[in-house]
Amino acid sequence: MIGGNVWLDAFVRLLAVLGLAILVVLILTYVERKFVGRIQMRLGPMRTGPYGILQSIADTVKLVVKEDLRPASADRWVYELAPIAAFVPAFAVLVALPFTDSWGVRVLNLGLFYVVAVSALSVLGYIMAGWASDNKYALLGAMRSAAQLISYEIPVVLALLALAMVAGSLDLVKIVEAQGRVPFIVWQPLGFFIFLAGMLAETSRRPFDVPSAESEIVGGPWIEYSGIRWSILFAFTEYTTMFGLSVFGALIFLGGWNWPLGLDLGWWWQLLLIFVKATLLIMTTLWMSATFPRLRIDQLMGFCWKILLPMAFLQIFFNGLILVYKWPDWTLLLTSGAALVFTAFLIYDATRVRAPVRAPAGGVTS
Amino acid sequence: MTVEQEQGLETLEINVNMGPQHPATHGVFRMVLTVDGERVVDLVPHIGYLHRGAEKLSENLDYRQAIGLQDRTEYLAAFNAELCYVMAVEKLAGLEVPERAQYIRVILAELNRITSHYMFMGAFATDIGVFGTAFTYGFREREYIQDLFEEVSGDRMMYAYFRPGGVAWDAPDNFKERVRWVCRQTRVGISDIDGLLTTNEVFVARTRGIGAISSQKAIDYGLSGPVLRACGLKVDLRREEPYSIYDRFDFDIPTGERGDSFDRYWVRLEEMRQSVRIVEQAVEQMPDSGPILPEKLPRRLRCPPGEVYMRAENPRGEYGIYLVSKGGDKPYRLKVRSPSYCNLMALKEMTVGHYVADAVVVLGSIDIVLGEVDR
Amino acid sequence: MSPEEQQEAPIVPPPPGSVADLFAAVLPDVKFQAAQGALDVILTVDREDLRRVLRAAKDDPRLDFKYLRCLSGVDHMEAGVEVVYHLYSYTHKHNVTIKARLPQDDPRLPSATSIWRGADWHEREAAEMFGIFFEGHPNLVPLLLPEDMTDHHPLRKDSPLAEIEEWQAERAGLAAGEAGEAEE
Amino acid sequence: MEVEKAAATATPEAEAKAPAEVAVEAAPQVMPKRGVEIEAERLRPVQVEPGKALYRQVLPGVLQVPADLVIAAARKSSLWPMTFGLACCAIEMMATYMSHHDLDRFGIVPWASPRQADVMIVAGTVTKKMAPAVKLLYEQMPNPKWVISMGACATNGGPYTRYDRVLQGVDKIIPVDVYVPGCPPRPEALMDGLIALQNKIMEERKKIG
Repeated sequence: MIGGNVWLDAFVRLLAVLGLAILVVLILTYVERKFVGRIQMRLGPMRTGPYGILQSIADTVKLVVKEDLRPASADRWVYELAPIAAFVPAFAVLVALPFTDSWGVRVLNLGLFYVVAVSALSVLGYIMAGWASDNKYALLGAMRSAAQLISYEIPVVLALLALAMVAGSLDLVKIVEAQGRVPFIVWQPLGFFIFLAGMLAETSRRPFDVPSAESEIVGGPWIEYSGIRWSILFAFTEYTTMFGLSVFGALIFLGGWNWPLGLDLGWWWQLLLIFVKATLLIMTTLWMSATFPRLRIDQLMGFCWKILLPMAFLQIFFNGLILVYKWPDWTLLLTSGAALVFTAFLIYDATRVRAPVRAPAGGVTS
Repeated sequence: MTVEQEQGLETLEINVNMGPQHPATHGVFRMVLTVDGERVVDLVPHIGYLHRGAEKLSENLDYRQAIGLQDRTEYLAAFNAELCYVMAVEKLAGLEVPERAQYIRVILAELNRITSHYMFMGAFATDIGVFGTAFTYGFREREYIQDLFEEVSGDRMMYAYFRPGGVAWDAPDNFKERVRWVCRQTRVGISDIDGLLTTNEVFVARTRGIGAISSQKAIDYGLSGPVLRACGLKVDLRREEPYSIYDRFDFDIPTGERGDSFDRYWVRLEEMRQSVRIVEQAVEQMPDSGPILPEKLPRRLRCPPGEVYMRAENPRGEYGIYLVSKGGDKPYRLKVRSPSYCNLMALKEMTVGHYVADAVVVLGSIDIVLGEVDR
Repeated sequence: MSPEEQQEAPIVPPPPGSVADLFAAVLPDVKFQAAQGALDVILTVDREDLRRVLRAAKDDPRLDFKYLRCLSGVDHMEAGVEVVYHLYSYTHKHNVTIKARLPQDDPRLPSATSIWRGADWHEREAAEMFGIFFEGHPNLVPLLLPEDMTDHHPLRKDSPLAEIEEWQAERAGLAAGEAGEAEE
Repeated sequence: MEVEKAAATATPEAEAKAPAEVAVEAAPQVMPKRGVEIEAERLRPVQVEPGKALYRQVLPGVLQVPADLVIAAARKSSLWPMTFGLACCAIEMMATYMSHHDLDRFGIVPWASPRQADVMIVAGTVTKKMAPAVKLLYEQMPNPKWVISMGACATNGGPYTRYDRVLQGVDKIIPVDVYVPGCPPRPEALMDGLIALQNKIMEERKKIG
């Protein structure tokens, strides 16, 4: 604590995390373009600075000095406040994350609960943006994002609940410590899969980028935004959420600052491990988003409600059984792994069946 | 009685305008969708944003100059369009095409079919939501073939290389080796695209059963090409009314079963493989040297009065040239029967009842070229 | 090419056993003028008979022309406007071209949209490009041209193209508001 | 599929009832005159408003020179074109984005919405029917914005210039910064045009709002 002043201390820590978030967003935009470029057999940015490393700074400066348009028919205050409403929850997630075993802005007893609850609030910003823009694409996008984000919250919550059962705590630090040398991804592969799907959905990444579907509704809620507001709403929120959730996933599933050999060299080592693991998750996200097509809205919801949700319940049931009867740990892996294989089969099977997707031509009710 | 009516709620159908500038409309096509929530209830296509009078202009150019406008009409498969046009002129003028020129034409036209389908693969996958990866895959392979086209004709897109009676100049010396190399490369490229898309669960889920049309309706609407073959009809003009020298090659006609978007994609993928087969056979049979134009070709080409409707199997379907001559060195009337134009007519039939996202997929699966739709 | 230089194609009778004979057998009371074109048999019929001929061509099992390949208009200046139907049968694998000549001052024709749905856009295009009026067409508004543009038929021979030089010069000197009149 | 059958059975009846069988009516329908006003409205050039740069009012004169330099450098390095393909040139434009040529090297990524775009590449023939849409898109883009006219058709109508419905160059309706010749221009030519635009941005950095 700095000078014994709680408020000053909190302020300094918040500033540090904000600086970190900005830095990470700048790096991520650059990394994404390079990484996706390499997947697509391109080079990515090359001309702005050596190997294009100044690219994201150039983008930022350009966006900041760009004209900030507001459509004449837009709802003024809702339109202007929507980016803030979208960004604040994304940033608030970072507040509760412990980056080492002793450093975070605030380490909460109910950290897991807090992160899950807060990260879902971004949807408010999207709905505000979609409604206020007075644009049909934006409205469609807002409706889609509302449906998607809220639906995917539920299996993710259940999967994390199952994990909390195994860890025996909702405190993120305690969860990390409970993992020890074997991260929870080993004991809970199904839970990790559900979390990954939920993370992709939360950050609107392919195959779940229905709200912003560029080839259908041209960016969704933020179609009318330009300049700085657009960069806050779109780039900043999206990448901050991605970073926050990746660190979160690294903490609870990938063992946080532990690693299998059990060596601990101090806070910088812990920080490095966290970032490496988060980077792994981010790269997986980028890789998937560069190669997958996009699901349709009904398939997206079907995947959530018909596959992920029952599987999450199943996971809770198994975990309860194992924990109550105190069966050995490897049964966790066995049950969860078997359930994951079964999920994979369900997904495979769903695309084999040719369901009649076409409604009668004469009009559709409900 | 639905819930809405019981509670006195009101549902509203809204009109969503897509285009003329929209990433999914492949140019300047515009469609107005009436949607009920996410379902499409009605669709009104608007075309003509690229109507630039190629038919009218052709009437004021002589027979050879008009080749250039054919390139620009069907700009994704310009060799195929040129081939159809020059065959129409040859039919009217009674020109015989030398053997070597025939083979050069067939090889280039089939390779152009492959490039066109590569373009389709990229655009279609992008419509479904792949973030440009399929596009770059397709374009990488397309560039190899375009390099060959440039070596032969001197231009990347607007070749103007076929002439009534043959081709403009002889192919380069290493033509055969280059074509063989391109064929090998193309086989790899096709399997890349195949691996990226065909078995992808999301891709299959998005295209299976979308935009299905029955074969009777397809014929009634005048559909042709891969869209028609996807309905299960084994029809291909190269086999039914063999033009040029297509009767000398052995190739299969891939067909679909359900006539949906996935079948259209699959038919095109298989067609690319068949095209490679045709090209490989043609390279083997092609004479190493020989004339490329008839000996007694007049400096100013005149056609005797008459008319012809020449049709050819283009990547998008039946490309027809209706050419009326009244003597003289200019076409009296040149009508292009463009396959995309006819295929687009069935868009409403295919789309209504699906989701908004599927409208984009259906449009992509028809594979329109706006230059050819609007002419 | 001036109208004097234009020549009409000589009429070559089609070989026996062609589609023309089939048509004569199916519709004995209709007057056909048959000719052999470069690829297909060309049948010229009167405007009054056209609808019956087209209907029979699609529905009669001997003809079975289920596929409308193309529908085009041709402006023959004083000799009238011609509408050309190119038909194909997938079952019998035969082709035919059916033509009807309309007078220049009264270009009316029954629509074929109720026979082949694919005729829809073709007819709209012919209507806007040549001023042909297809009776019974459900929605005969301009398709390729703007919808307000119904008096100008670009593919007619009496609407020539602009000369490049004078066109550009004329455009450069014009204010924007006058541009509309300048094109007339 | 059930729906398919229902629709298929519905059509023959509809066909029988179709009004095409009715007797030939008297005179052809009188079609209304083409709206001269509509046509003139279609071809009216856009009004270009100078941009209002906030930083110019805030910053003192001493800081403006380096600020101009930094901002112009950022702008030229991050030119986001609108995905706006009109005709044949659009294919070459796409080829320029793809792996062989890769405009992303220059920081140029296509963006679908005009609100987030900086430069409009008019790739293809602009017809008079399309002209209002082009103007609308130009007006929707936020300042500062640039236009590249790609290919002969966009520049002066190209091979189609003599036809009535084709606009004689996009510069008749919106201001153009760079013309790229060719029919269609090769990808290298488009890249050259974009580099020319970058140079122009650097040279005119004091004037751009």
